[in-house]
Amino acid sequence: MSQATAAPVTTGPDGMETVESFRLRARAWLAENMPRLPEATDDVAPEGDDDAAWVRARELQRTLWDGGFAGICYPKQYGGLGLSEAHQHAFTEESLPYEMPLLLNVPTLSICAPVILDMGTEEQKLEHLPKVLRGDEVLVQFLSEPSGGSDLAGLITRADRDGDVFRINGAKTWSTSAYAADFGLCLTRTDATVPKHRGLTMFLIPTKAPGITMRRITQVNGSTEFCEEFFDDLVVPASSVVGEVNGGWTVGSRQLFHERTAVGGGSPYVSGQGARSAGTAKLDLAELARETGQGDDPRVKELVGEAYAQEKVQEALIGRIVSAVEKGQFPGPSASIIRLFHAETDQQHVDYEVAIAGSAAVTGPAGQRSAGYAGQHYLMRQGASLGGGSTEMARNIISERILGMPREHAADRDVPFNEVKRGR
Amino acid sequence: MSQATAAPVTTGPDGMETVESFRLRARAWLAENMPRLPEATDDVAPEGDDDAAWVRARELQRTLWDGGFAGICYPKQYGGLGLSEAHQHAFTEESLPYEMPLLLNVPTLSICAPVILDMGTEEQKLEHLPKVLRGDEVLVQFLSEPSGGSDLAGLITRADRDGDVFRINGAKTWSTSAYAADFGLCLTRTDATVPKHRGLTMFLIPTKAPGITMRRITQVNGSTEFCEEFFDDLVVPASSVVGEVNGGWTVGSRQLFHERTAVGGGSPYVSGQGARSAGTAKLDLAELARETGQGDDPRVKELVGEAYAQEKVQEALIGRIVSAVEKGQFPGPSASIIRLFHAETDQQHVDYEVAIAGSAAVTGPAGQRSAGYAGQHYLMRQGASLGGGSTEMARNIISERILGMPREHAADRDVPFNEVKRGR
Amino acid sequence: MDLDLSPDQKLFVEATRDFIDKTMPLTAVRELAKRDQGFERSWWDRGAELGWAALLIPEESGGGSVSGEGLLDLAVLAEELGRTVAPAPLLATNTVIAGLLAATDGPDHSAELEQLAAGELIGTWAVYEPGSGFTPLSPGLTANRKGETYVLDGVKDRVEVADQADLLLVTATTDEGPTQFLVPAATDGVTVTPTWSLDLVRRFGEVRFDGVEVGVDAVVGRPGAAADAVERQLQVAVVLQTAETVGAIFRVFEFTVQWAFDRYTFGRPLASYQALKHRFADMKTWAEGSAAISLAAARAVQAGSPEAATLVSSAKSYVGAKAPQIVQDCVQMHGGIGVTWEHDLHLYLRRVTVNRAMYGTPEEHRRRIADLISAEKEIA
Amino acid sequence: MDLDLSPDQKLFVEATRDFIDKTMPLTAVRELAKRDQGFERSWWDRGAELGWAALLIPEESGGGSVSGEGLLDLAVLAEELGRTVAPAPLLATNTVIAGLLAATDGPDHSAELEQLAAGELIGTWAVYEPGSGFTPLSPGLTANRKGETYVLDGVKDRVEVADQADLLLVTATTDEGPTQFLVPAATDGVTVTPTWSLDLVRRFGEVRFDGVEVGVDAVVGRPGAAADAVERQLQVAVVLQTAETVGAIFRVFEFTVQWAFDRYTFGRPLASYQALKHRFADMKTWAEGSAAISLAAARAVQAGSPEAATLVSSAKSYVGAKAPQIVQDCVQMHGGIGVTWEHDLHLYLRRVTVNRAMYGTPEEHRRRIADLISAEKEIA
Repeated sequence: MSQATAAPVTTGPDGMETVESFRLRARAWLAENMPRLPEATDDVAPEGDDDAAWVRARELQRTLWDGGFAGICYPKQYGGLGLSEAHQHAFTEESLPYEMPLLLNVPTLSICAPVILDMGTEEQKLEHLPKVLRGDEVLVQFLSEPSGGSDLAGLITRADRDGDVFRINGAKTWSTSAYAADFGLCLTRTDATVPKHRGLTMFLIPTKAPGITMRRITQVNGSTEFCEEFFDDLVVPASSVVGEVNGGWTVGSRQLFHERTAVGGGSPYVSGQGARSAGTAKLDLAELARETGQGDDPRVKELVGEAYAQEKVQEALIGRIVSAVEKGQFPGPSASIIRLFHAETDQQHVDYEVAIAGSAAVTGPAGQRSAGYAGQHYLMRQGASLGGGSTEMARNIISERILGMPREHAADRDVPFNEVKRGR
Repeated sequence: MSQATAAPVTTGPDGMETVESFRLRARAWLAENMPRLPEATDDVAPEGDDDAAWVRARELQRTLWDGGFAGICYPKQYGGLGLSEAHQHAFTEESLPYEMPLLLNVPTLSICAPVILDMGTEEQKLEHLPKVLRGDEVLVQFLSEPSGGSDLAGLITRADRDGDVFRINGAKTWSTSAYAADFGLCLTRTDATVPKHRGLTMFLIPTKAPGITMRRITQVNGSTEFCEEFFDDLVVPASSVVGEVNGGWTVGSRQLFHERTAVGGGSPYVSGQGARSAGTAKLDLAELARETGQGDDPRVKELVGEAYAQEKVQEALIGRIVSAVEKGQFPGPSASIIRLFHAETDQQHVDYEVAIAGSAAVTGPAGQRSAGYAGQHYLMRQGASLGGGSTEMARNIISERILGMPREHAADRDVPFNEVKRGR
Repeated sequence: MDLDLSPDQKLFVEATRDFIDKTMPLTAVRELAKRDQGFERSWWDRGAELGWAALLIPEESGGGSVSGEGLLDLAVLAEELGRTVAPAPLLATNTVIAGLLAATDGPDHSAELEQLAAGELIGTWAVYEPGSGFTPLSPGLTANRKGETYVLDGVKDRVEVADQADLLLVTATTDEGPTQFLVPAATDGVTVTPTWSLDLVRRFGEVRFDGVEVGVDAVVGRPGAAADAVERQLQVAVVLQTAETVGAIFRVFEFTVQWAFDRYTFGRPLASYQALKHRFADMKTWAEGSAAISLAAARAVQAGSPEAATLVSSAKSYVGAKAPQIVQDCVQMHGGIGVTWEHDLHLYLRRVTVNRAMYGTPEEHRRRIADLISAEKEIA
Repeated sequence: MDLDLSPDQKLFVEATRDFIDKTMPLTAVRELAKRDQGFERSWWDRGAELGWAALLIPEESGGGSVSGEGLLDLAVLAEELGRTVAPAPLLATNTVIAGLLAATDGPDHSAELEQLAAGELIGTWAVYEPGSGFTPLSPGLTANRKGETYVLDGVKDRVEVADQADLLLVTATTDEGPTQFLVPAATDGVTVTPTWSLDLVRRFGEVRFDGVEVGVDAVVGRPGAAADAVERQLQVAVVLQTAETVGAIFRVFEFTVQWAFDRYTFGRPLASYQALKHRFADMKTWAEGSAAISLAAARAVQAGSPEAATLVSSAKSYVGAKAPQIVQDCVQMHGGIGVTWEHDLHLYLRRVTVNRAMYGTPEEHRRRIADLISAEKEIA
């Protein structure tokens, strides 16, 4: 790996390298150091089934690190470049033709590490962030629980103080790629005698510690990227608390903000951009139309054009909202707008895949590329409106926290957690 | 007018004329006595602007009465025929090519008169129902209020007892064709010190009485079929109460049931079937496609076919629900299902009118027939989800009273009406 | 979802439900998903004993219905099978039976009909061709007359239950026009290749015909005159398909409503949230509409009504589009667990998605409706 | 809805809003609705004094923008006019200006350009023809060369502000191919007939050309080479149209949210009902998406980006479809009063419905996108 020395560095009046200079340097460096993306294949291996992919992702991130292109928007003191979102954006654009460590984007680079950056102790930042940017540490979120759903703060996994340590007992689920991770941000209940938001604590825990049992969840498309974990008297030191004891909701809220931003496609902390694996990549509708002999059919052309427009709107909307939140023109919860839009765009796309593929979406030669994916994608259609906080929650947030409408009646508000009614 | 004597009457084992016999008699009588529908014209006069239409409707109803075909499902003792819905349905089918008193269907024949039939005193029934069936009396509903909306029971028009009479003060709105009516069912508040449903009383009041001022409402498409009324110390006798004093909600609920059924298209009390005037009739989408040169366009064909299917589903659904409610297989509130479906069908149709008409929907030769109506219809698109109880209320009813889901929190439940919070 | 079943039909439903509960619960479906074949032949034999392939056939030909209206009985049965996404070749076999019964003016196929009715043979309709949508009357597969035989050349795909079918009802183009042939799958030159299917137990395959020789007695009806039988087959297929779909969505809706009552969030059941209640109200409305049109279509086909063609396509247009939408919304109501393999929702989602696509998509049926009503207008 | 206006642009917005508040409130629009003409010429004169027809024109040609990016300034202005459904011929005149500026390789039209900029002349694009959709490059109207003149024959309809336009930019077919002509409305043989319009103040008309003779200097650009200018005109028209629509929906959304807070039912404000809250959330999301894509398209056209064509059509596809949906949903939130003549909602609904339909429907722009990206692929 060579440091990119070919292109010269030009700095602006603020002493920061100009975006254009950075872009040119990135372009030269990427061409020299990163592998180009392979041609699309017929391989339909669902996500998470290929553990070698994780080794590869860590290697690619290490290459970025060695080349001086890791963590563009992370501060310098924690191993990043300390540059702006515009730099990040330029780099992402240049990186599209290359293989990038996309598996690390969610949640490691765009959710967990930013939370540590925002809320961690100086020790935690110095310990974990450089490792993350070097590809040495993969992070995961332990948030949702089997009995949970949208009501994150209603979680029941307990962490009981025992002298200098905490003992964690309970279960978590829907932790993306937990099997491949080193550390996890785990939200627990440390006080059940106060209303739910006030008795939570966030821990950063090692995932391979004794006391954790992990099981992979199989999804309808065969993907096993999510895990379920059972904590049986897991012992962690008090120094692993992120934020304050019983102040976990503040940390969790920050985490949700980063998650919404990332799911909506607006995170500035990513390494490259794109679907994590070929099996879940959106089909090119124009291509699908041609393959199924409908390239000139006006009704199919309308679907192709509409879906294309929707994606352009999504791009423009992300730019608008991210910039407005950054500048304080819009409130932070506005990230929910891009989260909601993401679901609409994704679901419209898969609906059109199915509509264009017709009966080829449901049966055909084994491993067929385009049309057959449509049916597979359709099985996971709701993923886009469930993962990363449901669209129902996003609509609550938009109406209540952006438009200021009255909040939904919560039967557990201001009620000590151990007195709240729960379902079967 | 001649009594239909051409076709013989065949009766079934229950002594009732068979449906087939009734149908044949109706067919012969209609051909002899009712005017055939004129060819469609370019006349776009919006509803309610032509008072002569009301004279005509009363005449046509009188013709039905004289011929022995008025009030097919009304009991004999009040001037009806006492026959079944199957008879009604057969007659309606036979009547389609003829001019019928469609203006009388809503609310006179299908909502108000059935309420009198269900809840009126024997005197009220004997006094009003034969007149209604003879075309001598047109009825109207005075229900909604300017400050109202979906919360019908929250109305504020007062009726104060004063010896043997009541004095009514307040205002009503959205009364269909009130300007052409003789009597109105008027729901009022007679006790404001009890929760809202318990202090209401229904009156049957003359519309031309002193103390009533009427104003016609102009809608966005130019129609003036609705009115607004102001009651200024209108005096009515206690004998005009329908149902019990302070028992008005029971009567009103019955009225809403008949309204939902009628709006959904399932009332057995109508004289004929169809749109009330040419200007609001749905466009024939296949015809519109041909007129705009798109008869062979596959995308337009899909819209035509989908809308056709939707209408067939609506027909089948009405049959299913009406029959099931009648037989007690489904609860009464199921009428809300056809009410909701009606809105979906209507709105899909007008959306497709606009989509097919394209730019011809928004400008073109004055008075142009098809394409130009599309834009006009589009202005009244929400009429289908507002009139006859909003679709939001229908969805509440379906989820709460059919599926048994918890009722929406009502801030005014069990609160004396005069202590309920109201908006600006 | 016929609310007015006859007492005999009600007994039939009970017996069917009982049989399915015992022999084909969802756990059994999941087991079959792992096997090479989507169902066991012996299970279909038992279904045939219960009359599942005899309902359309007149009593004098060895058949017999429950109510005197065999197609309505079949629809009731399809609905029950839909409630547990059972893998039976009900549609495939009965569509072939309907075709044979419709085309009585050609060679005698009563022997095959009897064997189909008895479950000894399984039939299927080979009508789709690679790269085409549902265009049954313009097959690319050719059948060339050579003396007392026809030689078939071409490829069919999306052939339901191809791996287990004994008899293929094949649409072909002859000099006389579109013609159907009844071809034993074991005939020389016929090659069946199983293909991937979205449904875990309803399998499809590709069938190649390389110089397949069949006698002139393999023709169904008269050569060149397949149109009426093809229309009949389509109508029967769609009636059974939409009935099955209706069974599936009612079952999914039932357990999702229950879930909404049982599941609490923020101290309240899901069923108490207005935004969700309204979506349940929409689903209920769409499900009732689906049941209504599906039954209306079945009745029209049973009665041979002139409206049958447009009603069948209306049913497919509506049910085919709404059913996947309802099931996806039910997935949404379940949250993350709704997209796991272990939850049963995807079994239903697969089935209704397959049913959406096969025997004409909703879009194809909408264009068909437009053609049908425009043809009507020209006649009138 | 550009969130990053320059200080000069902010002043421009304030001045515009002030001018419109004083001279064209909704009450004034309602008054104009009753008149024969949708706006008064003197009012447009005042707009022209404020630079409304000069923003696209370089300073050296007598024009001048606010920010140096004239199209973005115009879009800001269009949005302000959209907030009060004002009747200005902003799009019509500026589209003609854009066309004249784009076609500099033909006869000199700088005199007309100056008069348009000064408000002395009103221009409009005569591009639609009876019975056709938006197909600007295949006009049926013909222009036959006769010595130093062309003779124009044909009919245009859906011509914006036809009754008040002085200059018609006409698409025609010549022997050389699609060609545009700048024709004074007063030319012999030109007949303008006002037509019915859904918008109360934005009027349209039909324009007949019966043997209309114009000099060769009436050609805009080179004969047969109209394609580039037509594309430019379309892009400018759609940018102004979607900007105006965005202004309208933001205004409608604002007062509908306020209504939801003020209106009580069952003792609670409408804004407290979750089913309604979720619909407001959807509307907010769609409105922000509309603002974002409309601005992205304007910027791309301003910059002459290669993406301009697809972004413009993306904007039209999205905004054209979502805006009427948002306004109808706002009508629903208002209840019955929302469909009365006296409520202002229908003024907005008319405008966005007209904007949906003109200069290519969303459906037409979707097909255009498909063609554009397929052409790109072929090149690549």
